[in-house]
Amino acid sequence: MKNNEQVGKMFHMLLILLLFVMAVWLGYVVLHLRASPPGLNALVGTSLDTSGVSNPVTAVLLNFRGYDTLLEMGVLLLALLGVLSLGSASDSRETPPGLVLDFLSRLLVPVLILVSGYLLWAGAHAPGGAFQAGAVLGAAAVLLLLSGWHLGEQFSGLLLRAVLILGIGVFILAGIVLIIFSGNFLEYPQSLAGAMILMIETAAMLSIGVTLAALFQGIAPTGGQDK
Amino acid sequence: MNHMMLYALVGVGLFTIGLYALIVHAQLLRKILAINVMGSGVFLILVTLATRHQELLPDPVPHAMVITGIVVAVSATALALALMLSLRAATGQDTLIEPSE
Amino acid sequence: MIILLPLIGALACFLWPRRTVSPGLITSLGIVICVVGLGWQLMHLGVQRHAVGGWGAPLGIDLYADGLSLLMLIVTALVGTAISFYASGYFDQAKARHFWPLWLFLWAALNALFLSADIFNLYVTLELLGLAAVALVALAGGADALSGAMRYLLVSLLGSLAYLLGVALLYHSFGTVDIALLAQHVESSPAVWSAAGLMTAGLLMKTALFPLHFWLPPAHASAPAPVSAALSALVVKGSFYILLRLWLEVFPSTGSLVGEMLAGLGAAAVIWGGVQALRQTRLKMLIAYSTVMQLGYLFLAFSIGSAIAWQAALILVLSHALAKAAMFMAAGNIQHFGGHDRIADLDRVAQRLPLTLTAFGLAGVSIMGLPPSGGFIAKWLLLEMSIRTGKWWWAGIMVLGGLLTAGYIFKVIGRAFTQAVVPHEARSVPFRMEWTALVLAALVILLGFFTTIPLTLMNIGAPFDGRPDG
Amino acid sequence: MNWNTALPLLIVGSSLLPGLVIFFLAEKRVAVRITLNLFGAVLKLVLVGVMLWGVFHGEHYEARLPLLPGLDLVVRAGPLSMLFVTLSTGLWLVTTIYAIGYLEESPHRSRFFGFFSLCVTATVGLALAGNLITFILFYELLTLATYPLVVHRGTEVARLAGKNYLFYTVGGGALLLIGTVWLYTLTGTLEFTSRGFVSGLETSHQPALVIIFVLIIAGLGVKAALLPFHGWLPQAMVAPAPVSALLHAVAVVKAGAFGIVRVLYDVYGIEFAASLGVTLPLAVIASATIIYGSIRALYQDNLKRRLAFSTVSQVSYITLGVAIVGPIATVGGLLHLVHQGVQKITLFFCAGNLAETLGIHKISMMNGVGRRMPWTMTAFTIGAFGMIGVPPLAGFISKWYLGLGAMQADQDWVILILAGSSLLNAAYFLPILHTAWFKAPPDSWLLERDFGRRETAWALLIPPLVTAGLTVLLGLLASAPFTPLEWARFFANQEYLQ
Amino acid sequence: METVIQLSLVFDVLLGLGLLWFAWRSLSCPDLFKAIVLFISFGLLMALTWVRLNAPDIALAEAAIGAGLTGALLLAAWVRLESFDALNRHDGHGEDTETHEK
Repeated sequence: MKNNEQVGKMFHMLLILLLFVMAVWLGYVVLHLRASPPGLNALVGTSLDTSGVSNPVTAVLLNFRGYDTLLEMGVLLLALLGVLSLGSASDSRETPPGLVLDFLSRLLVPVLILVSGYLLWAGAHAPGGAFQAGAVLGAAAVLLLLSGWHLGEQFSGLLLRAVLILGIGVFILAGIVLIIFSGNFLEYPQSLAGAMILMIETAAMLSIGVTLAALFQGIAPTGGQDK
Repeated sequence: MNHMMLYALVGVGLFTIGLYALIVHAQLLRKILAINVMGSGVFLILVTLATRHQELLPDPVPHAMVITGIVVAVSATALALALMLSLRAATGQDTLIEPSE
Repeated sequence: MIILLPLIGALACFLWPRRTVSPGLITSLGIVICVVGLGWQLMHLGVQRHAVGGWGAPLGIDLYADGLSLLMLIVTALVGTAISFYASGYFDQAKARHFWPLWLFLWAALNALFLSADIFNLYVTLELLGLAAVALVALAGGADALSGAMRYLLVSLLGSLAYLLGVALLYHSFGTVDIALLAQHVESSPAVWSAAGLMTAGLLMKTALFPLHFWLPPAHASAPAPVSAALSALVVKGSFYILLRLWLEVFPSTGSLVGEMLAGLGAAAVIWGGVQALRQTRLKMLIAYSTVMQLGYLFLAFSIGSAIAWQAALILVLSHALAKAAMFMAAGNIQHFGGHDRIADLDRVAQRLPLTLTAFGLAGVSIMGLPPSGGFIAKWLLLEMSIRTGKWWWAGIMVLGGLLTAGYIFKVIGRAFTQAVVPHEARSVPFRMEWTALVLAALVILLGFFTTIPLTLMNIGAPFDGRPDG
Repeated sequence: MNWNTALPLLIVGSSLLPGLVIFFLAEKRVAVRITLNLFGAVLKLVLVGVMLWGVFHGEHYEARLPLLPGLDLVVRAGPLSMLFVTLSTGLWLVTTIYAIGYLEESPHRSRFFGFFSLCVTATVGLALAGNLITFILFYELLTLATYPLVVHRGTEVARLAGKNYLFYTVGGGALLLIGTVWLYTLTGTLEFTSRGFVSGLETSHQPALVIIFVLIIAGLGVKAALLPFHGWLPQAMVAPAPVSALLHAVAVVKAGAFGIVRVLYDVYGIEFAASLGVTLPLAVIASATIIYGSIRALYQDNLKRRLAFSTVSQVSYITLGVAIVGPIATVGGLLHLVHQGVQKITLFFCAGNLAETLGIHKISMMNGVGRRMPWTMTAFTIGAFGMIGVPPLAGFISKWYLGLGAMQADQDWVILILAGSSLLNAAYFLPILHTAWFKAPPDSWLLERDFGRRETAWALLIPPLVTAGLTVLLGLLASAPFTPLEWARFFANQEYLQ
Repeated sequence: METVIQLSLVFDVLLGLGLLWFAWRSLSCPDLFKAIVLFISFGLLMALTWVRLNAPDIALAEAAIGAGLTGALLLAAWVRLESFDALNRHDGHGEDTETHEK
């Protein structure tokens, strides 16, 4: 018995040692990277004006590396699917919200929705964009959930799912349409780029928000822990 | 080399701490936190390295990557938490169990 | 686009959960057609490169398809279709509505992975793959499955984080995440080595090479049969494919030491997996450990490292995918039939489920590496190369492994012939479940006669000649 | 694809296809199954006849399928293959008839006959194999196809026997495989060619070649039940009688012996092998096996086990014969390949009859059985005398050539071996005959089945009589055209540059 | 000018150490609830860091998703864990009682 503990301690020490070495090595590496990395800065800069948005990050997310974002929304949706398949999401029972919370939500939710809308719009030229906006929207929805309001029947059905897949759906659709028009998947024609990105972003924001909220409901205590 | 690189080191530190916690703690919620900390570390490195020499606009590509990463992280966390809960419901404990024969 | 189709299918299934089966099957057939199309393209027009968004590397993301990716896609299409058919008989309504979207997502992730030429994009696909796989494992419900899934999830997240860190280092050393461009710029430096280390470690974790295999058996054994088939046959191969790409194209060829190390681990995996498999008392556990073992074989190629060895490894991937899927399906049938998968009382399955047992047997032939089968060809090539390169000890390992395999395969088959102590009441197994397994197994046997076809296919664009010494 | 390519494939296919169909036949479709079986067997026999004629007149039959770059699957007809093909095809026909009679109203016959046909396919295939890899392919197929037959009964004993059988054969297969691969890396080809294809290599490779030889022969020796590797054979006796008959007279054991011949003559080339100095040890091992097997046989009371050990010893005659460097001995060895087959299958048939009709498994229970089943015991007697080597039976001819060959190659010690083993054969067969014919029968046999006026079912009686007849004919007409003797000579002439 | 650099340096050092410290505490402190709270504050610090690294987009994302939603999820999960314990303490109404508390 005692022996075991000793062994355990030894392993523990060994582990710490190893991790320490790794940390030092990594630290050394990151500090001594090659002096001048090319980076994609310049390139992004040059092609920014053809991207339809002026915020470089949004440009990368939605245009240059839009394909990543597409898959990423897949990941988000997938997580939700997983959570649902675990069956913990169920019709939530009414839980009387605390007064403060109730008040808070009444006050905050409209604000949050406004904010998300702003973020979405601003995303084109200033910091912000679909994800941030979606997240804020999600936060709003979460507040609603917390304050006892829950997705009614009319939402839990086809409509809800439709909203959930709206983002990625639009994304794919746009991609396919664009294949037909410009020959390349997700290659926006210059003139329309801005508009299309905004459209996709809107859809994305809605889905992201609802998805996050649904995720929350899948885990939240209101999700009927004892049925 | 500017002192922004400090954050790179912090990133390494976070990565290491997370890894350590991930290995030593049995409790799942803790493991999930650990994973998230590790993730933050990686993101930190990913961005910091871009700012190695002062430029006007930082390299946006890593930024985009990190945002992607954050979303992936939250999805994974959600799934992990859900798993943990149903595991908790099934086995009555919030640690991993050995497969039964 | 091969990637989008399953995505759309998945969405459709999610949208109309009542009728999931038909869109699922339609999608899988559609994918097959697409893959065939791509194959035709490759054969007549050579390697394909598609710049998503029309930007092209380094700014945008490129999709790249050569013989290697094509072969993997074909494997996925074959096994995937089979799994779809099998699953359409396996799941009840309640589970099916969850299975189909997840499964199609998984399939999409695989296709995306095999086509991507961008290491960050690969990271995203990896996550997609991992989450889908985990959710599918958890689908089985029950403590074992959930715990297995949880362990799997943690491991796979850890793996992808390590990988991502590697990506970060590479990007900041060379300012690009495109494999081809990296291959041009890359040069030996501490950063590159740490990147190589991190990415390899992360991927090995997902591929479950020997010391990192601990998560695989519980996950694969406790998942629903079609899922186990998908995991063992395809998912682990995904991360292996990335490893292959990286070591073949990106990292400096002075990785021979690494090669030896990987091969050593592979050898250990062969022995350890074999021994463990022999010791198992439950059929699915046995098969899962056999996967650990077979994955070991793949890594022997890293030491031998000649083009032929790589091709052998690919043939092995192909035949193992088919065979292992067939095996898990057979196991699924047996479990469905007797309500358990304890080897000790298989209770004359040979008489009562002849088709299933035949499938198991044929698959076993390939796993054992006996002729005539794809497994045999692969083993033959590996043996030949290992002796040619004077690394005869690998040959020894392979032969030993073969014997171990024969040991555990026939342990099962022998039991299947004999009467069990306690007879079990039996439920009838759906027709298509038996036949799907059988067809897959038959395919792997046929592969033993027509190996030349995949060989020619995978050499399109000569993915293996980049680094003669691996 | 022209006729000369099609024929060998047809010969292989003529048992493969019926086999595959039979697997999917319902249990009760007896008529269909029997017709299929017999049709396949007869068709094969006819085709083989055609091929015999063709080969004799210098026709060249060959079919290839590219397996890997530079490595094909080849089936080709040559004198040696014809010898073995004819043997197995002929015996398959009789065994099929026998098995149909033997397995009446016993369960899972579809499975049984399916694998049965697969066995023969494998045997014929490896007889016709044109290179080592094709040989291996069918060799392993044989292993796999015989396993279900061994465990057919599904009892615990059967399972263990099967386990043991696999332990030996799969191990052997592994040795064979690795040896072959190694050889391939040296030579770059595996095509069987008269007088071998390795003799061209420069002498630096000779140590490697010796090791490879050991590996391969050990691998084959397992099936040929050479001395250290014979353990599986007696245990495999739990299988139904037709299986024992097929396994021990034709398929498995002979496959091993045949393989040894192939390797010795068409891979290494007998002269080259001799120059490597590997033939003498082989001959010694073979002799040791002969004596050992006979001695063990003496002490078996269980009839089938005694026959099994007798097989262990008899098969090694073949190895011995071909391991003696000299054309006549070679002829003797090859002759024994055929003759021993015919005789031993007779004996097993008879043993099966006894078990089936009177429930007799032990020799001590055979008192006076000759009067109850005269025909069966006549056949048995002929077979036994053949084994002992009594003129003018088949066994005598082969042993005679073996002796001559030994003298010609001045390996006189072999004569002693032959004489000694013949004595031993006599010592373990004659008592059986004595008990059977001259002891008083008991008043009742345990679990006797009544067949009216006949001593047993026709299907059980005809086959042993036929093979016994063959034993006589092969002895009497040894030098008539188209006999094994002639083919053996044909082969020997190719192999030696006199 | 000098002093500005100095100040920023000090600020960075403090921020970095703060990150590490919060991370460490949240991973090591025995009480789960505390751990989660610490993690959330860690997230907020991360957001601050992103601003400092002039990556406002990430800062927003981190604040909204990393700290906000992840935190919410964690808390929700924690509450449910607690409720499980509560249930067990009473009469063991788990989602499936038979496999409960082996």
